[in-house]
Amino acid sequence: MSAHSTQHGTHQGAEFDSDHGSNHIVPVRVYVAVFLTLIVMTWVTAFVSTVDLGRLNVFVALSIAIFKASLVILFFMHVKYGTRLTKMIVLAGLYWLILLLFIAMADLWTRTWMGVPGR
Amino acid sequence: MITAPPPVHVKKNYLNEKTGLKSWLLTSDHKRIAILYLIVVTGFFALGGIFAGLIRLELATPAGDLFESNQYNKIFTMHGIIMVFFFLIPSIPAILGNFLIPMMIGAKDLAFPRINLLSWYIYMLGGVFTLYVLFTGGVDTGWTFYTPFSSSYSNGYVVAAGLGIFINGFSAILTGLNFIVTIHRMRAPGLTWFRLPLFVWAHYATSAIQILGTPVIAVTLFLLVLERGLHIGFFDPAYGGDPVLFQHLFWFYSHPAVYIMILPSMGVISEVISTFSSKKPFGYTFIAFSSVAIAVFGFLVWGHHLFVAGQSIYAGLVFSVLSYVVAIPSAIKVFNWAATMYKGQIRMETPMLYAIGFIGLFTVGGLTGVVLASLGMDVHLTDTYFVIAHFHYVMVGGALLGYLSGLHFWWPKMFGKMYSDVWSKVSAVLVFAGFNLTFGPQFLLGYMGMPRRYHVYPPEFQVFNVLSSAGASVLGLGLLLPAVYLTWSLKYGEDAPPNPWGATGLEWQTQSPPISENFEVTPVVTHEAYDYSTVQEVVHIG
Amino acid sequence: MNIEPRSFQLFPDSASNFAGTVDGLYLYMVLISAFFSLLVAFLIIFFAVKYRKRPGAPVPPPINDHSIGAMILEIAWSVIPLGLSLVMFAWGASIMFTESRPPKDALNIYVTGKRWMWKIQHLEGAREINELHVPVNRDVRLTMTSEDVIHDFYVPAFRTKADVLPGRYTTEWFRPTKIGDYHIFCAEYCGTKHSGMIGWVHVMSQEDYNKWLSAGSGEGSMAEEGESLFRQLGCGECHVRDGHGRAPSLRGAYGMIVDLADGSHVRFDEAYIRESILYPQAKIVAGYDRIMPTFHGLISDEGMLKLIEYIKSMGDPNGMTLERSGPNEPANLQKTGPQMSPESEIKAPTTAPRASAGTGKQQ
Amino acid sequence: MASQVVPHEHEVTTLKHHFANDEQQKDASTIGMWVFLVTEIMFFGGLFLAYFAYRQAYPAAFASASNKTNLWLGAANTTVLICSSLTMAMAVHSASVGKRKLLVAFLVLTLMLGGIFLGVKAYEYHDKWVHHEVPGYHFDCEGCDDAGHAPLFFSLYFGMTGLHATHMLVGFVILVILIFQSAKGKYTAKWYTPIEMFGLYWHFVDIVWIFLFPLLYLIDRSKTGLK
Repeated sequence: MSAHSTQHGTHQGAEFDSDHGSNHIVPVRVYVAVFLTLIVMTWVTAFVSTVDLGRLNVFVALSIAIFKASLVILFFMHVKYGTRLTKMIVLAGLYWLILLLFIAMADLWTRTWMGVPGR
Repeated sequence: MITAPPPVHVKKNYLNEKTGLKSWLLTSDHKRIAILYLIVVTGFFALGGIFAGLIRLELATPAGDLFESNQYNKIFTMHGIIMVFFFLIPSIPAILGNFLIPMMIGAKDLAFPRINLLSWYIYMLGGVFTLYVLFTGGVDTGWTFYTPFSSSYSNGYVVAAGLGIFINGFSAILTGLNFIVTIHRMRAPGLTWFRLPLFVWAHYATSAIQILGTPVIAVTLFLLVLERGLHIGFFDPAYGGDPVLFQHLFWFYSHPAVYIMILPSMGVISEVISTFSSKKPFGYTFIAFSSVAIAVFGFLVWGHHLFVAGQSIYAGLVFSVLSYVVAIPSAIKVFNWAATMYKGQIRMETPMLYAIGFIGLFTVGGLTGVVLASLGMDVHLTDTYFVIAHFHYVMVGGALLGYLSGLHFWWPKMFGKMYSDVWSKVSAVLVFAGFNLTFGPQFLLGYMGMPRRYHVYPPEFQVFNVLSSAGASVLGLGLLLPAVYLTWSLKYGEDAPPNPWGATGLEWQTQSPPISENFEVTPVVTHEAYDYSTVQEVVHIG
Repeated sequence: MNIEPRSFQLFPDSASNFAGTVDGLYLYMVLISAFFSLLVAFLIIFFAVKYRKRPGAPVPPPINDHSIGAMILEIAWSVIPLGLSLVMFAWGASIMFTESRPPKDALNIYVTGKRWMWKIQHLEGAREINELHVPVNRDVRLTMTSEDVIHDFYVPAFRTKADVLPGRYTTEWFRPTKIGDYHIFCAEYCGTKHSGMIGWVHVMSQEDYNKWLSAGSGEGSMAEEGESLFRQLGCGECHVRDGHGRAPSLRGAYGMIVDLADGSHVRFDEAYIRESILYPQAKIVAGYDRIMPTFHGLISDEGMLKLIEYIKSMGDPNGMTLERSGPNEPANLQKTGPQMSPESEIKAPTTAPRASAGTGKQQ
Repeated sequence: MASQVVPHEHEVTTLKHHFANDEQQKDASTIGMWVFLVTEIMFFGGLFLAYFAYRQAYPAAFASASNKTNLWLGAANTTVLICSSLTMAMAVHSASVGKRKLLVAFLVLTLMLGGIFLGVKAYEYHDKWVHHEVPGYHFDCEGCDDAGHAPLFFSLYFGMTGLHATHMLVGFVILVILIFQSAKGKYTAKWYTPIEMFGLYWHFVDIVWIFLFPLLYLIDRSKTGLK
């Protein structure tokens, strides 16, 4: 691709994707609401853990933690108002974390299936 | 009327604009940082090459004549660490990538120039740690640092070596981060994703792997250092720790790392094959997306390093079938390169010689990888010289030849000097011949069952080892030549025109060597990629 | 018995049931690889020569790579290689599956990897270092563990290898098909003498093997030594044979699925025996409380293998009947703590068992 | 033509030479910061894998060892860290509306809350040291089930919380620098990117603790109840 240099001085920066709200001002009441939810959920998860739900304990604790984390990501970290690219990067990061955890754990879960030590 | 010969008007460029050590060591110009990397990475490559020579010397005889077992183990470990972490991973992204990506997308510099300089200093700090390890006693764990040997039984400098690679990892992370943001946000107007050169696509995929993979080896080495230094047992079998977990964490990064090493070379080869065939790469979108596919699928296959390591066979099945899927994008690339040459106007310049060598050797390397990906075959062949031959065919035949092809292709642009065609072609042939003689016989050694990392071996393997050592000397000579004629060209080479090879990239639109801001005015891209009809420059006939 | 050094070989001996299929797969792969390598090499060299730059020739017009033909080409050279490689996958997977399922009646041999030597124990009590005598045409199953780092028991002539992990048992099996001597290599880097950790497999006819076995060391079989160790450590006090003791009876337990206190299940195999001896409270059987003391650091790896062999032999009816030490054994339940006897299998306690985890006292 | 805003004499242009305009520069920083946070996610991801692997292998050891940690202190500590996350968000908010005093106040508050958090952690570490629960240093998990595997839990406990604390210390250093700079008025409503980037980093450190708290403190608490 050849390019001819442009005469006019200003040049338009690389085009961005549709929404670019990097300096969106989030109202304070949203922060306070998210904050209170996080505090409540912390104490909820602490109490729930003292109730014996057997295997379910793990899932309850993790789903509460995931909910709290998504609150922080979306509101405190402005990803809800950020560019589509930022959202993609966040999702890619979480997806690769899940990749690492589940594929490696797949080996640990299936180690005893064959019934032969070490296979 | 004799007029004084016109004063030799030395063009202002990024090399002579500012001078003095300070202007180099505190530069934020991506081109100068690339030159800094070139010097240091070449130094480490030479060091790693010396160790390779010592290994081949030792293995010429079955008995351990040259070194003690302990010394030999430290030598092959240092060869591994230096070549993998200090040459193969940084070589093309940090040198050619740093220099060319801003120019290829019409930008003045990378998104974060000071972070770019920081990543060079981090690379140097990692290098200092590794040299400290080298000069004070070495480490004998192999570049894979498997526990519990590395954490409780090795008497080498495992902690210092681990920290060296831990630090070096951040240099790669920062380079990857810089490239991703630059490619996303700083393309020239009119430069859509599908007008980008394939070199940029390849580096985008490489940076994604660096960002997603390198932190995992950082944490793995962090745990290893904790376990060995503070006796906090993460992988210690005495506490019920699982050494196979270390291997999972290690290979989660280290397999995608081999794609970090090969993808930039693939980018270079796409550029070189297209330029010297004067043809748009056949299946541009296929080659571009196969880079991204390699980056994504590359993270799903690390378990093929653990087939016999005590991993469950069911996990092995999954990893084996996924390893075959990840081989397909590489096959697509090779076939598309061949199709690019169809009906082209092919000029056999030095970069093209290395590119042809790359395609041939990388195909053999890739196919032997497909051989190792099958469970039944891997049981016999893993940890033997077959694996050594496989990954040298991909790393030396692939990544190194890609690096040399790129270096010879963009040398005129980087330094404004042409190098000797004759000597560079001689060196290409020597490297190709020496390489095949070194690593070809190792496939046969591998099937015979000679294990890797053996200081002493049974006498029936000697014939192949002697052949391999002979080949190593030819390869060594072939690799020394570029150091000679390239540095020679800096002073005595003829001046290079802006576009000596008739290429179509934006980097060829500006002078060689370029000015600090790359372009007087940011170019606007109006044509499709690789449009050779628009190239009018005089073409250098070697 | 020294083996005379071999001369040059181009291809390894094939001396096991796996060698045939593995070599067949290898031949298939070499043919496929050769075909594609030569195809690509021929293409690029042919194009380089045929379409070399003629001076003054115009720039070649770009080929439309979005045409139907181009698409078919792209799909073809994706699907065909994938198809060929999936055959490799399936063939290799089937080999690996057979290698992962040792036959039930295989001759069981225990291998212990220790830095830079292989210690091999036969059931009949014979013990060897870096030597493995096996009968020809008989399935042999190796149960292996390591005392320190990761090793790998690799016999190129049998085309099999398996890592030998510390803290775990791994299995490898083969059926030697050709009498002769074959290399053993350690194929996982294990330190200074990694290249010295080698040995020989001697495949012998059945008669020679029986002769060798009987001429072997006079000690009792592993099961007998395991049984004496079992008594010395006082295991019999809780693991009473008839099941009324404070611990589950081990008779006939080997190979069964056991229900655990936390509701999960585990197979009563070598790994579970070893884990419960070293970390007794990790997987407590349902209905029993956590009173078993740990023997961590008190039993050598060979001693552990002997105990396992004894526990295995308790169950199978056609195994050696060990009734002589059965019910008429004097009940000595009030004895507390395992007697410390300097028997070679019991190592000096590196970590003295603390009172809290002592036997049966705290309730 | 919009009235030309004459830049004040001290309002130095913060636009770097290689960016087209402020918009592009701010956007690039945000993306660069998020790419860095992805590397942090994978960095902690490796530790989480080790945690899940060993918890799946030795549930009894992990349950009893986890019950030796103080549940309520952990919950209180989580609350402290969430408060510091709120004050950080408020700091970013006040920077975006140009209130300099409020910005400095919230940054100082964030620093103090972080300090309280690390103080509690130091106390917990000392408490574990006294009870010989540090693996490798005459480790003795008093009354633990499956004490043989307990060191693995505590290795992970110290590994994960130690790495988290290190990230907080790095955060403190940057926070102190930011406090001085914002006190001097370096950040205006038009350009406060460093504050926002540090905000992202701080919230990330908070998210890591949001996961660490349940995973390390709340395993099978039903057995020991509210002790």
